[in-house]
Amino acid sequence: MLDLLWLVPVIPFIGFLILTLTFGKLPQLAAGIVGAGSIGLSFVFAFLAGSSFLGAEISSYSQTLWTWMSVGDLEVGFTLYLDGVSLVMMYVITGIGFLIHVYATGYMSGDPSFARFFSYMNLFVSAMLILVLADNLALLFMGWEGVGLCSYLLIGFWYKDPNNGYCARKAFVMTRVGDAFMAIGLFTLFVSTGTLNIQEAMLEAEAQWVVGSGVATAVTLLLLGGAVGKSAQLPLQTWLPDAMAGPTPISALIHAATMVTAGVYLIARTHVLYLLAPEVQYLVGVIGAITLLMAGFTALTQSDIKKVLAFSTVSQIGYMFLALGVGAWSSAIFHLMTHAFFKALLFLTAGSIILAMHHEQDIFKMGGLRKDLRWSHALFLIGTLGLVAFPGFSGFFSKEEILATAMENHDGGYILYLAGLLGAVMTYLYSFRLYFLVFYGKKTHDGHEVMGLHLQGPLVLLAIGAVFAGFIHIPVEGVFPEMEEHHPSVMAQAAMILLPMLGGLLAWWVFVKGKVDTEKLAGQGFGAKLHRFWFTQWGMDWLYDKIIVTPYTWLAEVNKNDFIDSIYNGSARAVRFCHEVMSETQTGELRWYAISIAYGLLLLVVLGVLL
Amino acid sequence: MSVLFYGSAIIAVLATLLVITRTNIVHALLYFIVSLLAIAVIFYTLGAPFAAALEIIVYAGAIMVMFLFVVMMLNLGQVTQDQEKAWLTPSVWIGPSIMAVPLLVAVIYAINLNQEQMAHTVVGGKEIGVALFGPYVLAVELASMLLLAGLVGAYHLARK
Amino acid sequence: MEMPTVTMQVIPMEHGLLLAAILFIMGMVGVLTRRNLVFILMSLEIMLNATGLAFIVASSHWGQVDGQIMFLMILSLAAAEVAVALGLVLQLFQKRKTLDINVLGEMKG
Amino acid sequence: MYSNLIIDLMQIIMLTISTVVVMMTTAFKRDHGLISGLTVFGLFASLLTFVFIQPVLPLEATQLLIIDEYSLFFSNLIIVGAIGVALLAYPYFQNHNVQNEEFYILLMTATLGAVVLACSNHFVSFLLGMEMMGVSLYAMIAYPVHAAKSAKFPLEAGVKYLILSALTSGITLFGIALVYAYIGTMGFDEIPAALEAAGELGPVFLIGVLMIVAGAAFKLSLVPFHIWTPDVYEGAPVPVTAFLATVSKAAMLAVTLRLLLVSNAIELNVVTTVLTVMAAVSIIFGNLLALLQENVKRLFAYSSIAHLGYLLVIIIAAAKIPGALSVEGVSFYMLAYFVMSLSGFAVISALSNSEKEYDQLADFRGLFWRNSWVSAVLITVLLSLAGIPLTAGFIGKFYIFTTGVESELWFLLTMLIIGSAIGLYYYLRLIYIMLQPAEDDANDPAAVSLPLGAHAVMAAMTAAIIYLGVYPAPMIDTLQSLASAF
Repeated sequence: MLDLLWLVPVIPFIGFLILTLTFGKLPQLAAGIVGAGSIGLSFVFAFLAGSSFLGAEISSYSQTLWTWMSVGDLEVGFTLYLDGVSLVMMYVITGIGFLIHVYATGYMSGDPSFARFFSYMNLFVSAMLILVLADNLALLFMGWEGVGLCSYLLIGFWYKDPNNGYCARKAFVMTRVGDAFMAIGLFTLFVSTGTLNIQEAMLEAEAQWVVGSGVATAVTLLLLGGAVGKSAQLPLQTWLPDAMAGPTPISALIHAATMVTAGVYLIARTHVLYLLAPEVQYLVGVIGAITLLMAGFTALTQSDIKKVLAFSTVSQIGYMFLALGVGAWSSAIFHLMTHAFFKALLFLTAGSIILAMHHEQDIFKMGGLRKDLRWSHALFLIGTLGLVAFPGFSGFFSKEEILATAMENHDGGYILYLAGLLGAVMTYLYSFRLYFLVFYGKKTHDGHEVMGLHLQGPLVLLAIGAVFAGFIHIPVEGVFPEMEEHHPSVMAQAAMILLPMLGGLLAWWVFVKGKVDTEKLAGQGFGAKLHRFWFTQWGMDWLYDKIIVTPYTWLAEVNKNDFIDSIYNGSARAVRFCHEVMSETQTGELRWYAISIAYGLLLLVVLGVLL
Repeated sequence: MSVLFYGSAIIAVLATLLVITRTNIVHALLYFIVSLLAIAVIFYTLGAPFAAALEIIVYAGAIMVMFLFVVMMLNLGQVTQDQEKAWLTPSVWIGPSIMAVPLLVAVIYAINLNQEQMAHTVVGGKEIGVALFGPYVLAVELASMLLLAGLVGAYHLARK
Repeated sequence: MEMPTVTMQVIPMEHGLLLAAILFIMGMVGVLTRRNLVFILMSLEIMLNATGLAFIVASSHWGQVDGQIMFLMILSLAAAEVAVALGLVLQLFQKRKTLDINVLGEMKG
Repeated sequence: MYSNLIIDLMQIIMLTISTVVVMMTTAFKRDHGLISGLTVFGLFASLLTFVFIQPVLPLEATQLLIIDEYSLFFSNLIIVGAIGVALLAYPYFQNHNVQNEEFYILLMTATLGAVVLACSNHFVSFLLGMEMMGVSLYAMIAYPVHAAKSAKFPLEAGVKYLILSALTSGITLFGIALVYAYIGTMGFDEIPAALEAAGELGPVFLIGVLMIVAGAAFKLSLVPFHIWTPDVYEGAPVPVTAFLATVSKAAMLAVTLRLLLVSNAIELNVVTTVLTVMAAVSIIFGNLLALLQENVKRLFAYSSIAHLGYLLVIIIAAAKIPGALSVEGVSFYMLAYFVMSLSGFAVISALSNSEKEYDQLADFRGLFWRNSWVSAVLITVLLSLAGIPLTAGFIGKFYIFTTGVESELWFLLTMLIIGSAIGLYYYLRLIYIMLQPAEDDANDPAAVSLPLGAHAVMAAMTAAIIYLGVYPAPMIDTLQSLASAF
């Protein structure tokens, strides 16, 4: 069954082709069947291939579809590579992707561009699968760029609203900054190891590079740049909240479950390099820690339900980065998987709530919905419990693994651990704030649950996953170096479990009991400043303004014929000038043409005589 | 023989010079024919009597007559001659002529005069015929297609 | 291919080539200086004829027929080319009532 | 021997027979549809004869022509191009009320000339092939000259091409004469031995070679012999422009590469220097000239100058790397360029007819929203020309890089990068214009009913661009076997 692996990325691509080549003329039912069905089929093949991979007890499997090109000594193939990590990723992408597709057939029903939506979605899944199954750097980069393109297309899906176009462009440009670093990183890796094959490159690097050497540091830093851009970590995180402009299933699929975790996957895939550059690896953890705290605080101040979830995604990916930073590779992948379940559940349930509220997304205009939206309430609660890592829910197992490893890590891991613990408190606080604001309190609007098997069905399955995914054992032993078992003391464990719950209590106290007037607190004095500081992502926008925009405008002010500008403008002008001079030679006069040919001949003959 | 060669060469050069400087088309054509006849003589001195005959028959006899025919048909008379006089100002011809000098010098240098004299052999019509229908038979066939292309093209373009 | 026949008298190949080169360049100068299409065509014929001469010179130097065959091909080329070219001359005169090539300058840039 | 000879020459014989059949049919019954159908049929028949030729390769058909894997590849390419041109020509000339049938005879003779050129192994066949193509093209370019309302300036383009082409073929011929005078042979493969016999290289020989190079450079539109290209491309009817951009270039390139490699001329210092200068200048001039061009046909003309410059890099590399890789690279790039050009001109042709050509940039504004299919084809072509991955153009560029790096042509590679960067600008500019919202529909090329033949050409060529970009390995294998000819 393993030789069916190639069908996994190909079937969604065929779905994309069918949906595209019919130019949107396919009826909605057929488009839905093709769109969701292709992912379902892909999942079936992924399952078949995956189970025989696990049954075969091999550490990896490659399948060459064809040799793309072999020019001179270089040979690049379309080769798929399956091991424990890509297996997990493949399951997450096809499985959760399928559920989201089914949900989307209900959510998007009636949209005039229904088929276009699913064609982008299928293309995205195909590109994402190529990204995780790629055997060589070229293919990986192609998948990487492919998902970026689809993300751009899908954020700007409702292109008639210019704001959506702006958000799409912002996301595209910001991830592009990261991609540029990553492309240089991949190229450097290729040049210094002499191979495009990822596994070979890892072996070569291990054999050639010295720990902490310049090339290791440079390559890992550059790759980190790409990962940070794609996974919305500091300092390139600001695009993700804006990406919420797209339809909600997109947010669930791309901006929660799959694409944004590509950065985590990239670092896990190249973990050998990071082991050779310990400083950069620690930097990964630090970035994760700061990001998770910052995003947690920001989530606390948001009023848009999707933006709260977006910041919580940024925060949870911060946990994964933290795990990578302390060498808990498998925990990072584990958390990636559990997060995919509960975050997709939360987004899709939020989508149901938004549908029920007639496209209202402001949580302050919701409230008391637990009676009207029974289904959504139950599902959202399960998702929230998963998110806050409530004992017994999936998030609990993965997050605890991360924190335990961080605590035991001796090289500065303790600070990361504390940050993670504080973040856990914040997670309770903002999650339950969201939950209480939406479902408790005074009822201001009537909501009517939109029902349907293709809406609630996937949600129930996701909820089951959000509860039980923690018990899944991910088969990554052969991929990552052995980790010693961590057995934190009972006290530490209790602290890890109970302390964050205080955040939940606080939320209950504030938002249900109404003991503190949050509006008043945030409206004046120090509270207002703090609120603004948190709301603006710890002043990131302000910082950007100060660090980049102000000096830039200052430079522009100081020097009217701005230096940098004049390089760009100057070279553009020079090129244009050359063009005009050249154009003058095309006079249209036959005699001049003949003379120019004669001069050409003269030139050649003189050269021939002289040389 | 060498007298014949060098004499004809001088005539050919002078006649050609007159061709490119005349303003009357018919005069120019006549000078061209003179030049062609002189070259035919050169062919003969070089031992290529068959080529000499063809030069006269095809070039002078057919191609030049074709020119003459078009000139007559278009009735290019005095007007053209005046026009040509006006166009052929020194400013027009000096540039190309000066450019021609280094080209000529380079070619003369390359040709590298005063090498030892070599014998020439006469290659007559028979040998050419044998070659044409031996190793070069394909060339003959292809030349026929070339002429066909010329024929069809001319037929189409010359139509009113 | 070698054709052992009557050996003739002695004119250095270089002199023949020189004559061809002079005629060729004169033809080229003609192409560059004239504005009347018929004169340009005549100058092109001068150039072609000069190359024919060069081939005959070379073939007589090597005592081969190949050069003469090439001359024949050039002859047929000249005929075909002139036929098509004169067709264009007729069209030009019909459309513009002139043979001045300077009227053909509408496309540029 | 003769039976083999006939099989060997089957393609050429078939083309000749088809030409005669088309001409005879024209004499008896003038019917545009019938004649164009016959032409396509005849070309197809000639194409298919390669099945019979393949097993007996390689064989010299007299001293004039050599039929081997290499020349067969290029002849097939040429005939495919001619079929494409014939398919484009039918709808284009449909509203041309003057007799159209001669066009197809000329197309056949031009194709025959191109095939002869690609197969030639001797200067006599070189001359005949080149001129058969040239003479037919003079008339093809000026073909719509009779029409009261013709789309462009066929007369101007025809006269320009005629005079300049005759001038350069005179130069080429004189060069051949000088080479012949020096070494006493006109067969390509006899040149090295004859040169050895002649002793040291004389300047006559060098000047002769350079004059031949000049003639080839003219047909390949390399700077400084490029100057005819934009005007003739613009003035000729689109199908003929397509022929000029594809068939004529492929044939000339095939023979030039063979001549350079077989005669070892590529190893002459002078030749590499001259080619290097030509390549660098062509890349820069071509791209600069295309930069702000408002006419799409001229834009393609200038970009073809640049692309032939790129191609020249691989040829120059042959001086230092094994000729086989160079042959492989040149063939692939030419194939890619062939497919892209044909597809691009098919788009213009699909929107045009002999009375009105839509070739201004403004005509393409918003085309994507009016006719997504046609503009999708053009976008594919432009992306491929720009060398974006997963298109044929990318693999072609990759060859240039690989061969350039292996033979350490750093200067030319720098030029290539600069040129590609400028190129990206004007290719993307055209794409951008097509994606802009349409303004008014008064000047709407998509309103012209799109002809089936043009669709077929566009579909086939686009498929080829993507196929060659995604799965080039089989083609690369085929091309590797071509090199056995050298």
